[in-house]
Amino acid sequence: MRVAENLNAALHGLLNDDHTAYVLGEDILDPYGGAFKITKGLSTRFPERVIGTPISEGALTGVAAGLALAGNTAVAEIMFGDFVALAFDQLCNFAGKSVSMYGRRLPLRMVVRCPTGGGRGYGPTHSQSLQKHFVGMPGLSLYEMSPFHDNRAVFAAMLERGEPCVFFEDKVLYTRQMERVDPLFLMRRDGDLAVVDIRDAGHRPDCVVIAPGGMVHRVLGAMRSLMMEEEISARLLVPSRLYPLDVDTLLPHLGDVVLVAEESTAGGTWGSEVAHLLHARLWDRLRGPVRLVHSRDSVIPTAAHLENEVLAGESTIHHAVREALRG
Amino acid sequence: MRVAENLNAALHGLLNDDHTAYVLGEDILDPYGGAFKITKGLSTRFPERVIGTPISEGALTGVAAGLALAGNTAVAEIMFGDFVALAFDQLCNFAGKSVSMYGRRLPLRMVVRCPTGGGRGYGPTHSQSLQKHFVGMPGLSLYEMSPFHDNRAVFAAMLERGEPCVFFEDKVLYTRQMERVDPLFLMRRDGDLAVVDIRDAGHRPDCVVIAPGGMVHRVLGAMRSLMMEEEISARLLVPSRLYPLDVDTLLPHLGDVVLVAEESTAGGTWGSEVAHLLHARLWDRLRGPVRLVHSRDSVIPTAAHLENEVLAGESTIHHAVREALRG
Amino acid sequence: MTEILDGLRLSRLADDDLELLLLVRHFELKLLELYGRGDLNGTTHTCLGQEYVPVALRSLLGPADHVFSNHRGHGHYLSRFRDPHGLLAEIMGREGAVCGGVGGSQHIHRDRYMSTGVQGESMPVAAGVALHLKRSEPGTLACVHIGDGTWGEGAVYEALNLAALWRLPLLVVVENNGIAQSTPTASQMAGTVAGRAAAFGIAHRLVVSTDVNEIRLSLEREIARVREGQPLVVEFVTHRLGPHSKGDDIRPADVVQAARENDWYARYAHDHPEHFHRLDGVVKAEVEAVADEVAARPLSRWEGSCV
Amino acid sequence: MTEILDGLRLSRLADDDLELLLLVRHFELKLLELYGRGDLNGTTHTCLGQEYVPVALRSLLGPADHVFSNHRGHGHYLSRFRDPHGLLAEIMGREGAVCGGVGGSQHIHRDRYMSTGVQGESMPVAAGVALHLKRSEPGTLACVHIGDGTWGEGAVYEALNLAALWRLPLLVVVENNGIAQSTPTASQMAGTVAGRAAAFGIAHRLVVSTDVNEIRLSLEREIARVREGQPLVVEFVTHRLGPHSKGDDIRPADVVQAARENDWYARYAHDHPEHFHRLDGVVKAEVEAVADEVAARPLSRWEGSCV
Ligand SMILES: Cc1ncc(C[n+]2csc(CCOP(=O)(O)OP(=O)(O)O)c2C)c(N)n1
Ligand SMILES: Cc1ncc(C[n+]2csc(CCOP(=O)(O)OP(=O)(O)O)c2C)c(N)n1
Ligand SMILES: [Mg+2]
Ligand SMILES: [Mg+2]
Repeated sequence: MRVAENLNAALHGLLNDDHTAYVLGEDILDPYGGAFKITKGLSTRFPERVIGTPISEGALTGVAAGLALAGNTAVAEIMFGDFVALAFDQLCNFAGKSVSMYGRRLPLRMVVRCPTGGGRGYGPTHSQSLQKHFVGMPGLSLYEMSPFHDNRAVFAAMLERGEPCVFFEDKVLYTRQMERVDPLFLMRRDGDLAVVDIRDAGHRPDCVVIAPGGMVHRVLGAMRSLMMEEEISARLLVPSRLYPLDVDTLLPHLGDVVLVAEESTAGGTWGSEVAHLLHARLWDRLRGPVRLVHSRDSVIPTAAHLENEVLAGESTIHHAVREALRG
Repeated sequence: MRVAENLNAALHGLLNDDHTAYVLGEDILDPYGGAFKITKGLSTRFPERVIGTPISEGALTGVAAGLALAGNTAVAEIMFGDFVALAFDQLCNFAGKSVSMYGRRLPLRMVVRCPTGGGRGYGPTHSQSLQKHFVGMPGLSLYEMSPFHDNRAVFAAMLERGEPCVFFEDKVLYTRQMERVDPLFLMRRDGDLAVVDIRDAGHRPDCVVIAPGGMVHRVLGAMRSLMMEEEISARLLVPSRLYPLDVDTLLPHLGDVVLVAEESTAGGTWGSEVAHLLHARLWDRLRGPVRLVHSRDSVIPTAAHLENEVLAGESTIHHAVREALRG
Repeated sequence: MTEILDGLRLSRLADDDLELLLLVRHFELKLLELYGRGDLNGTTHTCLGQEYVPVALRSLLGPADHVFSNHRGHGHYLSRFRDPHGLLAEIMGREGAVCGGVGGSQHIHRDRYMSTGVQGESMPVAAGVALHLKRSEPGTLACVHIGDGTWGEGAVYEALNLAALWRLPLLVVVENNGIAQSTPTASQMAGTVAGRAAAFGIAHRLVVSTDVNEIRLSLEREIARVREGQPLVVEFVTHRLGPHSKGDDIRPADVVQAARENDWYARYAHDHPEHFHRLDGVVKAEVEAVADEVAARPLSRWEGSCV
Repeated sequence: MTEILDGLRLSRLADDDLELLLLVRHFELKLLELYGRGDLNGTTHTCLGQEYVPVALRSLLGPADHVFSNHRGHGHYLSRFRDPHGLLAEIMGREGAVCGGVGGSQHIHRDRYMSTGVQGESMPVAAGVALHLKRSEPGTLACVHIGDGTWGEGAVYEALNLAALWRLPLLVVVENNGIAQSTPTASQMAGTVAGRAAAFGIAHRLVVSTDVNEIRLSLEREIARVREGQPLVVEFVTHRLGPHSKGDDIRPADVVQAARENDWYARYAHDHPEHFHRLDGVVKAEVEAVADEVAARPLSRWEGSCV
């Protein structure tokens, strides 16, 4: 099953099981079904609770918060995650704050979906990975879509938290298959964490790469080439919740060489937060600092040949791992 | 001279020396002169180029970008830095991007001033330190006001960069004096960096604390108590530009124990970016990971006794240093 | 659909309305006194001169209606809950504070009442609540208080557009006191509030009266329509008697004078001396007592704080 | 101040105007063809059916005027620079690209022309530029193209307020094609564009004609007033002939049919067959040649890239 279908099914399931659930966003109604077709069929089945909005990212996020405030479950789609910038105040200063600012915990069941990332030639304002800019907001949790995490379960987990969540969906995943990894790899789940190893590699992996869902196929590609070309065995760890990160679940799977791979451009990345948490726990066990793999410090160009130079890809990860191990 | 006066003088000087310079913001006109009186006298002297705006943070930031685009120098005041959340799109998706998104470098002389931080009982939506959320935006530089950095020079440096800058001004500094440190300390400048040591401490300091301008007095207070009560000597390093950080200027002043202190609440802090840069350069020289001192993972409460529990202060720093050295 | 009301002589108020008006007045005066004495930290925005707005609306709103207040919200809160202890405790950070002292003057939440300190932010949120009410609790509404200056924020227009498109039970109460902090309305608002409402096909009602009874009569029908899904903007032409927050009043003398002349307090005292004097002292004393009692309380504790 | 224009028979165009119209038309058709063939990546938004808007405005704007375009900007760019090579190279990421292939279809900057892909964002920026022009280059203006759907964004209103308050030489050109991506205007806009302009006391002009000469005549005087600091909203009632971007057109047949019937291209061919046929083939061939030539170029290089 494709990731997009799994996500669409998750929204169908949510609207079906939770009669207080609303889905809102721009151009999400049938027959169009959303810019990326993730909301296909929803408005036909649940016309009352699937709401197409004007082009008002700030307001539609505020409306979602209002629905949540009144006890509903609200899922808002931002057509391109880049435009969540227009909802920054609603998320930071209203939705996130309201959970605790009034002295008592005020649970809000609310998810803002952000189709994220580049690789499709959409250009600088339609290709960003803005996760890092939302890290560390009290009352706001960050999740990322992954082919190893069933979206229905992820939505349940987000809503369980009772605080606003931003859900980042790397667009390149939509057309990929859920779960499936090729026979070279073995994927298992340890709670929230997806752990992928080289099948019967025998010994402990030479290094561990922590990455959000959107990077999975690029990391797997690098793991393959590292194994084939360099006989380096790497392990991939994919958490569903990026922030706050449950570092304890990571520890048992880590060795003395750790990298974090993400698509964000350089500077203040999610990885630097992960590295900080790990250094505090693993300092003596690590051979060197946690290495951060990310895109260049640059806008994301439109032309494919330029975009490729900027975005972190398979080879970026391959080289980073080799450098981490062989210097 | 008070920091507020020095900043006010810097703006007077800028408007006087640069005839393309504009200052705009809410309630900045005389006789009111701004919520924190930083713009006092400007509109009387330069009525044509000092512009009071409606309550429109997004638009006034866009107007500043437009003025810069047309070749002017634009300084925008956000009354409380918390409201820069409403200008997040203009800064991230327009001003920052425009510098490079069009294939050629497009210089923009533009500064967005953000009175920042807590400690005054203004409450959760008027007390935040949002620096961390702007770290890592291509084309956007971050600076912070400091009692050791003349604001006229800092403005010159920001405008020199030819890219949009956000200038964070910790409100508690406004009423403090420029430059002045008590006789226990010795302050010297090494380029952009202010270096403060215990006067004739003789030996190398036991540890180094890197902090933005707003934390200066809290760090100095901790340095004093650490010296008096624990005979621990600490050095303070205060950069004016927070991002991109010039890590090379820091290196010569660092030892084997380093901390970063800031007021931001926990998670994805500026310090985690600093730590990442330092670990990559100093790994073998460090006794342990760079320690991050910051406020709690919480909204900033209004009541003084609650606010004090949340915000990073003198004692937070004192304890962090002692723990770093004595475990 | 704009009609101008006028009241030369204020009509006689019911005791509880006058008591409430006086409670808000003396509460706010007490706050300024406490700040002046340095007994309070942080900041506050008093509604001196505008007390009659929430008092008049009180009987037109029910407990199932949501109220979104703003930075100038003490009158809104007291009109809904008549709880000076909880509010003052919140502002002073004492035990019994409505929000444990976390929110303070500008950030208060209780039942279906919520205020926050970022201008315009609550308009879309209120639209969301109104959407819920329309679907799940027909007949109820969401009321948002904003000032004239808040019309500078784009969020206001995004929300008005939704309210009109979706026929939401949204009541926008504009307290147009002619100024935003230090900025006169004319320097920050082009056109009129009426025009802004009309732009979205939203009904607008102008209220110049300060007569609580008169105001209620004049709004009854329109507010009933809001409950049927016809959003409404009610604009009160009112006056800010005090400073924006504390001691930051730089308005020319004649403007302040005009505010004084329009003050319901002096006018009611003149029009109904006996009624006024029978209650004024009593309420003032009540507020004194509240202040002394609350000031003597221990500091508030933050339950469920993450710190 | 709203007047309705109408043109039953299109007036005869000057050669260069017709050539430009045809250039934009064939350029856009070529793009869809290239996308269809998979020769382009990313996305694009063609202005098929709306070409006459920038062509009509061309003679009313000077090189000192700033133009802010949006996602649907190919016609705006070509009308200003008549540079199909540079634009196609930008879209294809080839040598000679206006912006090195970094910006692509939606992000173009050249001299005083700029487009960006975030709806509404350029309105405040244009207001800032207009503020500069008013002070430093009186007589010039800033022109912003937005669509009907973009009125959902609060930034539009914040900017209109400033334009009116500060009497800025700001010309807002609204290309109201009745739809935003997949959303009909009626489902996303309450009230009218005229009403939104009136709310800020900003003049509004409605243009229903697709006749370039007629449009120019009808706007001359108002646009002259913009240069004196009277902001103006010109609303073109127009039709989107093609899909929103590529192949995502889900409009009912009758809507598409209406768009076809209003298409200036077919109408001009019918009204002026000889003139039309003399130029149409020539321009089509020119575009073919441009496409072949640009496609054969090496990939663009990003000067001064930080990568
Ligand atoms: C987004 C935002 N910008 C600025 C402020 C600072 N501020 C608080 S009240 C105020 C004036 C509001 O004026 P108005 O809406 O007329 O309400 P009034 O104070 O007159 O009751 C301002 C600028 C704020 N709270 N929020
Ligand atoms: C802030 C923002 N939200 C959403 C989008 C995605 N988007 C691109 S064009 C478009 C429709 C715009 O409609 P309209 O303004 O009527 O212009 P038209 O496409 O009809 O020319 C949308 C929703 C965007 N580019 N920017
Ligand atoms: Mg006001
Ligand atoms: Mg449209």
